[in-house]
Amino acid sequence: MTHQLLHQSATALDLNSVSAPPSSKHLLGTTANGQDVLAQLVSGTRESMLAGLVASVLGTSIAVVVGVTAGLAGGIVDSALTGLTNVFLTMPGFALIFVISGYTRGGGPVVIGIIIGLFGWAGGTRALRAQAMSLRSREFVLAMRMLGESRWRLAMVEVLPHLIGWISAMFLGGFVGGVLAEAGLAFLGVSDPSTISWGIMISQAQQGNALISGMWWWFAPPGLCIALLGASVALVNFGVDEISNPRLRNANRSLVKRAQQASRAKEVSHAR
Amino acid sequence: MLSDTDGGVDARAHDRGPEAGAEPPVLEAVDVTMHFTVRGGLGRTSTVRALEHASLQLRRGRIVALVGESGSGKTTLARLFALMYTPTSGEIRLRGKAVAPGRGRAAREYYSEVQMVFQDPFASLNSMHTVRHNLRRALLIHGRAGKNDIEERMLDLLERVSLTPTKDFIDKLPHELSGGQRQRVAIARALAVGPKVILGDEPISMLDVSMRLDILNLLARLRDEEELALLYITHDIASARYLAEEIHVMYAGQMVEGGPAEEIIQNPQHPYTRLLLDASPDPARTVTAGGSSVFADVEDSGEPPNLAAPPPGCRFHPRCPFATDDCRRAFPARTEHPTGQWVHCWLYPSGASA
Amino acid sequence: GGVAKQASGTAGTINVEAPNSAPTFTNNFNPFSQSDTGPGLNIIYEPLLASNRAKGGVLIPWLAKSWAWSDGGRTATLTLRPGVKFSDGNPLTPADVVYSLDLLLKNPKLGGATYSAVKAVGSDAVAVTWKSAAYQQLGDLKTINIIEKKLWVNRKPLTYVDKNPVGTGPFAMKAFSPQAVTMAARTDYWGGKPAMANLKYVAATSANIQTQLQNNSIDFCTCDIDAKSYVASDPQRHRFIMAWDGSVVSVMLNNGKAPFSDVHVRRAFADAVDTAAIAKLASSKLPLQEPPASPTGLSTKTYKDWIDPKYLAPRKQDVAAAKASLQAGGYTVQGGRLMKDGKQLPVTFVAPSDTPFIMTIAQLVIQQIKQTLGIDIKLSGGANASDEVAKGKYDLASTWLSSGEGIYTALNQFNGSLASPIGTEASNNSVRFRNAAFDKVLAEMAGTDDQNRLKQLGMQAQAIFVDQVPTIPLFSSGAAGVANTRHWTGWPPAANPDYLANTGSGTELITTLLHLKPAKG
Amino acid sequence: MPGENGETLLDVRGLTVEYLSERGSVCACDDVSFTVRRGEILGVAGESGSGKSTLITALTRLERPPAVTTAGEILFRPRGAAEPVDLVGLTERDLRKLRWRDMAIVLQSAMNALNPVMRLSAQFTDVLREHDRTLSRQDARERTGELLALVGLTADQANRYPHELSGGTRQRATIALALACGADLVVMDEPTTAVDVVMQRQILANILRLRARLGFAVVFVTHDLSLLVELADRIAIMYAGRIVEIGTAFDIYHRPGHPYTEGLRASFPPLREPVRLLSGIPGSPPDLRDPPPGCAFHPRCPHRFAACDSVLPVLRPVGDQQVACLLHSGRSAQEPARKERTDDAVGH
Amino acid sequence: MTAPLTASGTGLAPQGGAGEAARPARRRTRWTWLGSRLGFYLFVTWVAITLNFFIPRLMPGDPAQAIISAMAQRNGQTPPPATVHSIQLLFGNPDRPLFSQYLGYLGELAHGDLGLSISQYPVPVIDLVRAALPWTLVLVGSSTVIAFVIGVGLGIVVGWRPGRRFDTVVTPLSTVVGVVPYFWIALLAVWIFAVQLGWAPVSGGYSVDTLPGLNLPFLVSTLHYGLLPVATIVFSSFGGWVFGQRNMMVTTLSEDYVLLARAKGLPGWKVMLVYAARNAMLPSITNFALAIGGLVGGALLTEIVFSYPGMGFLLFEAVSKRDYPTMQAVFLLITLAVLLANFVADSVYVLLDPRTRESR
Ligand SMILES: Nc1ncnc2c1ncn2[C@@H]1O[C@H](COP(=O)(O)OP(=O)(O)OP(=O)(O)O)[C@@H](O)[C@H]1O
Ligand SMILES: Nc1ncnc2c1ncn2[C@@H]1O[C@H](COP(=O)(O)OP(=O)(O)OP(=O)(O)O)[C@@H](O)[C@H]1O
Ligand SMILES: [Mg+2]
Ligand SMILES: [Mg+2]
Repeated sequence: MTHQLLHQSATALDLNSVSAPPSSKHLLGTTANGQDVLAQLVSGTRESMLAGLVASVLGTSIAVVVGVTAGLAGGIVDSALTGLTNVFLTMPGFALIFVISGYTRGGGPVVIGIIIGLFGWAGGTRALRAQAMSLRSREFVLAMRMLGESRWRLAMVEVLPHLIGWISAMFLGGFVGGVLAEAGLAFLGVSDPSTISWGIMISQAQQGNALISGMWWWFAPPGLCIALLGASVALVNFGVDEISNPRLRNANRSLVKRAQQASRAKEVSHAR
Repeated sequence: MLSDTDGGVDARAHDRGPEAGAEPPVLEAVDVTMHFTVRGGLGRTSTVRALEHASLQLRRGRIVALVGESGSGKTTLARLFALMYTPTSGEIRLRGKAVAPGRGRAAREYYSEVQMVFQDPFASLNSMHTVRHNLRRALLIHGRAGKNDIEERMLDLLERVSLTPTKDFIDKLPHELSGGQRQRVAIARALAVGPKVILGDEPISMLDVSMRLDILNLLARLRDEEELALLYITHDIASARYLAEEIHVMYAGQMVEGGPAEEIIQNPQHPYTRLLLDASPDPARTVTAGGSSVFADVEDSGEPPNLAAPPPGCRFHPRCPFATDDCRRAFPARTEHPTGQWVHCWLYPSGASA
Repeated sequence: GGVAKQASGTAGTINVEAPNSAPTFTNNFNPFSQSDTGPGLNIIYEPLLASNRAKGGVLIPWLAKSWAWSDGGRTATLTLRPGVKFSDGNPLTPADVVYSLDLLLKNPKLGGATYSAVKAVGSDAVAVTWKSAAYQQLGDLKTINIIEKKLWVNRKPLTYVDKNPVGTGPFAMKAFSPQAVTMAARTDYWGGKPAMANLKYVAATSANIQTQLQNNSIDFCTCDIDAKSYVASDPQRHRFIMAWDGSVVSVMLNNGKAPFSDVHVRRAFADAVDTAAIAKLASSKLPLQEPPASPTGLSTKTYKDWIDPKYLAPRKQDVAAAKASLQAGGYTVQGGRLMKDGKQLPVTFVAPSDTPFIMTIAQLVIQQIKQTLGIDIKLSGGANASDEVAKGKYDLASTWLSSGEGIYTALNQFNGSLASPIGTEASNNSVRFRNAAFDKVLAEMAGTDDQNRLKQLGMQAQAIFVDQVPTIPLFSSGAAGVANTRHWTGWPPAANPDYLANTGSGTELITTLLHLKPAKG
Repeated sequence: MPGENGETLLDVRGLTVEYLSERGSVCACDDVSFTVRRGEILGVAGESGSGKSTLITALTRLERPPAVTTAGEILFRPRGAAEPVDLVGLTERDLRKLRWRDMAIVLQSAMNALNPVMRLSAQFTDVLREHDRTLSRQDARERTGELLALVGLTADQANRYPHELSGGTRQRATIALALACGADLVVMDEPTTAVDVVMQRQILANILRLRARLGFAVVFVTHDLSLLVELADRIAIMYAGRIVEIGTAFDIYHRPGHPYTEGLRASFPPLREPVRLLSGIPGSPPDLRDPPPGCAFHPRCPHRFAACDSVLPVLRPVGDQQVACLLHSGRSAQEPARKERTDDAVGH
Repeated sequence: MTAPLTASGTGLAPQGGAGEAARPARRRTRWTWLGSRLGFYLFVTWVAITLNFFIPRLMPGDPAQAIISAMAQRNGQTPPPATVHSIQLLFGNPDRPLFSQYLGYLGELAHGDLGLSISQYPVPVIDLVRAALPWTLVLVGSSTVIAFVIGVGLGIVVGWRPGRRFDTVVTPLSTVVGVVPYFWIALLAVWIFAVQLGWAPVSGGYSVDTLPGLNLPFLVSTLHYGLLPVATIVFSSFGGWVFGQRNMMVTTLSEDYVLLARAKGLPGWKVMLVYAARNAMLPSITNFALAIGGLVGGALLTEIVFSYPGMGFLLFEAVSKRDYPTMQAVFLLITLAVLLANFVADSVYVLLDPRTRESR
């Protein structure tokens, strides 16, 4: 993909332009080793996304299974799962992930993603559990239960659709969290440097003294990409929040503006 | 559109008395008690005595109203009927046979006879599913329709709850319906399984005032046309009188009085029933009296007790102006009246009529 | 601040980045510790002799002022330098030396010894005995620090935490903090007092060392920075002094395992690689060019006089020869795969994940092989790379090979008798090269003290090396010394220094420091 | 009627409140006009969504975005003031001076109306001391005790947090709070819907007794007409953001002028009178985003005729009350300027 | 018929007796609540200890090899065979059954014995930790608190008038700032403020010209050196608070009690702080407890960028040198510190919210 698109490979070394600033040949310049930054960025996107995706899919799945099971089952199952969640929630997650990946000594984006997902699922679980729990005692669930629906169908057909919003928000959050965590780990040297991810790029740029040598084109893009991804997800979350919490909609900018204008007009007319 | 309730309330009033007790009940609660264990921090628990020795019978073609203030255990009793809890003692009997909460086929069989209509029509329909989904599931689970006739059966159900034109309603989502219409869908869903008993837990309290009577009239019609047995739970004693043949009054988990509706309204025996009646708004009273002085009379009559530590004996005694030592000692036995009315109160000699 | 001068006539403090600096220092100056210690052990403790790696590893007297061979090269008698004192004021005695050497002999946990006996001779000499002729092994003594017997007799050498080290070196411990260790110059040092009153080891990491150099808070380090931009930022004061230490960055070929057990494949790969291009890339951050390596695997900077003149030039990239060589061996390349007899021979390049430099070299080699021979090589990076290399679980790998400790030591790295089988760890000859003729030449070298003979034998070995291609030498390298002349001048020239300026080696650092003078103004 | 002869305390004229939204605005209070005299209880009844709460918050100038008052005046005559002030024109600063001293509010759910993290006493003290800077802490505490005693609570309950009190107690406490600064006008938004009938009766009794004692006027909003008939002096019926009828409680109950009032009356089964078949009102309330043209009630009205879906009826006197229905105004009743209408509708 | 009851009129006083009982009961529930939290934290501690013990034992690789590799890398060549052998002798796993090892581990922990560092053998890990812990405590503690105060304060202000320009600028901005990687920001900060502008030192916790101790130059230099790390942590972590606090504020503003507070004629600031903000802050406090764990991660990265001599750096070094005992100890201590911080936050919550219930 990268090859055909940019006629550049992320790992190919162009010995004739080492540490070159952006040019028509290398749109984002090259690294100190003569690798095309844009090509690295593009293939880094894939790996970072892969890590984020694996982390997010795994984390969200665990969270859904644990949260929904706890919320719907109640009783001792709930207590046990909630306890488990709280344990993971209170432990310093990144440190834990770092230590674990320190033991496993790196690995590709998939391995890193798995570790992040495996130890970083607790965040959304509480919310899911609370939602599932409140849904469980909702009257429509009781009503369907009284029709004789099986538990499985109740969970899948009646309850889960209501959690889609939460789950997707969680998924998005987990995704960005995964990308960020991967970047952090790569910065700490827990990564497979034969792959290229945004985090690895930053870490290599830093090791290559990119900033001091004035090679901003090497240092800036991966960080900006992460920030951009995070920002877009944060903005999505803005929307999700407004959907899940209608009261927030009152804070809509255009409405507030119109209201201000309207009341100002009223005051003016009154003053006359 | 809906004032087609032929028969009318007056008509019913005539043939309701003699029937009482003649026919065996479809569903009954026999001396049920329900205590909830509530877990606090550090494994400490307390017991909420939500329902004590309650008995109630539902008969074919009759509506029994259950009134009482908040927390008096009305919902708990309805849920016991719906087999959501196992009673601490006593039993629920369907056609004389004791039943217990279960799963699978047994539960399905029970629910094909007993259905519930919930308080909040906004909450009792899944906002994600259409009217069709609700009715379809109800029909399919209980094998009440095959592939060919399912559409017809669904439309028929909507017809029965007067959601016409039925074709317009079947594919609507709950948010496209008004509260009254939603409640009708909920009733249609309950009817879909062909039940003999419908438990209505405050089915109108969340509805707009103008739409309440609509639902009450629909319930009355179902009783008459389909000979359903109905439990009508409410705060509003006036609506109980309007709809039901029998009224049972509960206070703090105890059944304090019951009997034919008119008797209870016109001739309340238990001090709590009287308090309730006095407190209920009655425009006729004020307006005929020409003033609103009645309010001054009930300025402070205390509050219902905490069911985790209820007062001993008759739970009403702390608020009762007639309380005696007997009241504090034990819950009084039942006093029966020839009219079919009964009361649990020390003011009346047990076994005798007042 | 506010440190009183210890030696009169000396001035100021020199700030040095600790070699392989940890970001924070350990307050333990036990010279026998097998793990991290505080910085500067090597300027506190000194060995009997040192080597000059700028001159092909020739041995130079240090605490021993001279030595003589007897017993057919099995015994060396070393005469101690007079007037050497420990920093606690006690003079160095043969007893201290015997104790120091014996400690290693009797205590294999401390790293072991190659000699078999040590004894004092008279009042100023010690005799060290080996089991066989050891002309080439005297250099082993230069890693042995001489300690004061009196202090150590009651200490457990492995586990003792020494916060107050006492040695014969020019500097003595003054103040410790986790970020800086200050040492005071000794006025009574046998080699003369250094020009600086204090030496401060500053903790730094590769991430911030360049900044610290540029803002003048570090005067000297041996470190990996963007030296080109450093020098360019102030050519007057910023010095880059390469310490050519004899190392040659090479592609290791696993001679113990197919396909590189076959000399045809080794030759083909060697011919296919463009060492000049790799050397160029490797030096892209240096203000000077690291020369492409001699095909003998010996550094042309260190062993110029020892290398057969016909091998001084690097091997030229020769794609045709490479292909011919593959064909001669019966190999074909199909769809990026190396095949022989219908069987595929996958090739992996193992590179350690935490050394980006090596990683880059690997990528370039892979790219070149792909372009020339069309073979796809899988790059496998990981933190376990060094384990894998040691155990022989690799096809290609890259590292700094060879040493500046003399021609014998340099060639001895490929001694077949040191090779261990695949799967077991090798500390030497991890390319697992086995060649009887080569080993025979090495054995002869070990038994001679005659420099001419040594040179002759060395050339024989070189011929075998070039023919058999146990590794693909890429370019000569060294330790990058970076200095700032704002406070101290007198650094060795970058071109052909008489000694190396390198914080990693104590004797080299001491030599460097003794040459320094305060900058004027 | 108690308030009959008192001076006008509040004169609302043409009050219009809109909720702005991305999909156009909703007019939840449309051209609402009425007066309240000193000491009078004005009941406002209407179905859910008819704009009752909107009216209450606009009256007290407490509307929050996206609600905006777009037209109308709220003339309020504080005690001792010669001239009424128009609340709509006041700045937040000036309003603050009027607040609680002159007008107070009781909200539907006391659980939500009391700050859950402050003791009752603190919530009394802060308002008492805000409006009387000279009051000492001790005095404020005593005053709190007195106020609570007014509604039958003990002084020691002042030290509780809201969640420690039962629903009825809380609601009574909010009423006591409303009386803290001796307001002339107390607006109440369904203060009894969250409590039991017995408690409801107690609260209403309290209100009546205190009104008799302290002489404040009440605007009481509820959807329970039957309750208002017992409580209020006059009743206004709201439908779809407009007042469709105003009259004395007696008239509203016995001689409803508007078909909607009639229907509402018939929605409450009687407690003691003979049971008849009642029908409520067919259909459902309109969506204010897209209100029906003409009379908003016409789709549900049993007496509708051709003009109903095009002509907007306005309040006009019919007997002692005022009704906004074309049945009473004749088909040709095309009103000219709105402003005038409201003026004579209020009838000074 | 209805006479008897209506006559009773003023009847019964509200149940004072029950009220009397309520207060001590409430106290007790608060204490039990805290007690159960404490129990939970003890449990988490045990889990952390156990994880700590088992994870390294389930992982591939062995410490001896780690040291050998590290030495090889440092010296440019593998150590002589004898050395290799001695290291293996030194660190080889004892052939004790796992469970008795576990018990031994627990016992040692109970005595505060965290073992000896491998990479700085034989320095006790506790010494390393003792040197590093204060740095991190001060760094994380101060930056967390500052970020919380700034973030929540800003959130209160923007949430008080939502939809106004200030809100529409500040809120998205601070959110975006919050998702930029810590270390990237930190590296940029170093480059801008330390390298280009020279306002702050590049790295370290104090000036190398000072000697650690209770002397003025040292303390001043710690402040100077701490400025940039603290600022970067604050910069990249306050945004999360703004968004959450703002939303809670907006949500709280539509609560009736805020409306009532306005109706009471209270001044705006009082409504904002005493009524709206105080309630809106409660979730933030809960989140604060939860966020501490996350912040430690950020601080860890920041410490590494600045070579700040704290726990994060120690952990980083330990991981890269496979110094298992140090790794275990640092992780354990970080966990304990986080738990402690959680407990403190929980206790504050209990103080601020009289409703403290079991399920929050
Ligand atoms: N699942 C439960 N666990 C614990 N206590 C319960 C449970 N269900 C009900 N209760 C308690 O039992 C008592 C009776 O509750 P119930 O819901 O039956 O009253 P109700 O008469 O239906 O009240 P309302 O009119 O408010 O609906 C209450 O005090 C309630 O708190
Ligand atoms: N925040 C809001 N945004 C948009 N529309 C609103 C908002 N609040 C209320 N409305 C609309 O304004 C109308 C009047 O609402 P209001 O709350 O005043 O009615 P109400 O008579 O008090 O009803 P209820 O009896 O349910 O309290 C309703 O149709 C509602 O849809
Ligand atoms: Mg109920
Ligand atoms: Mg309202």
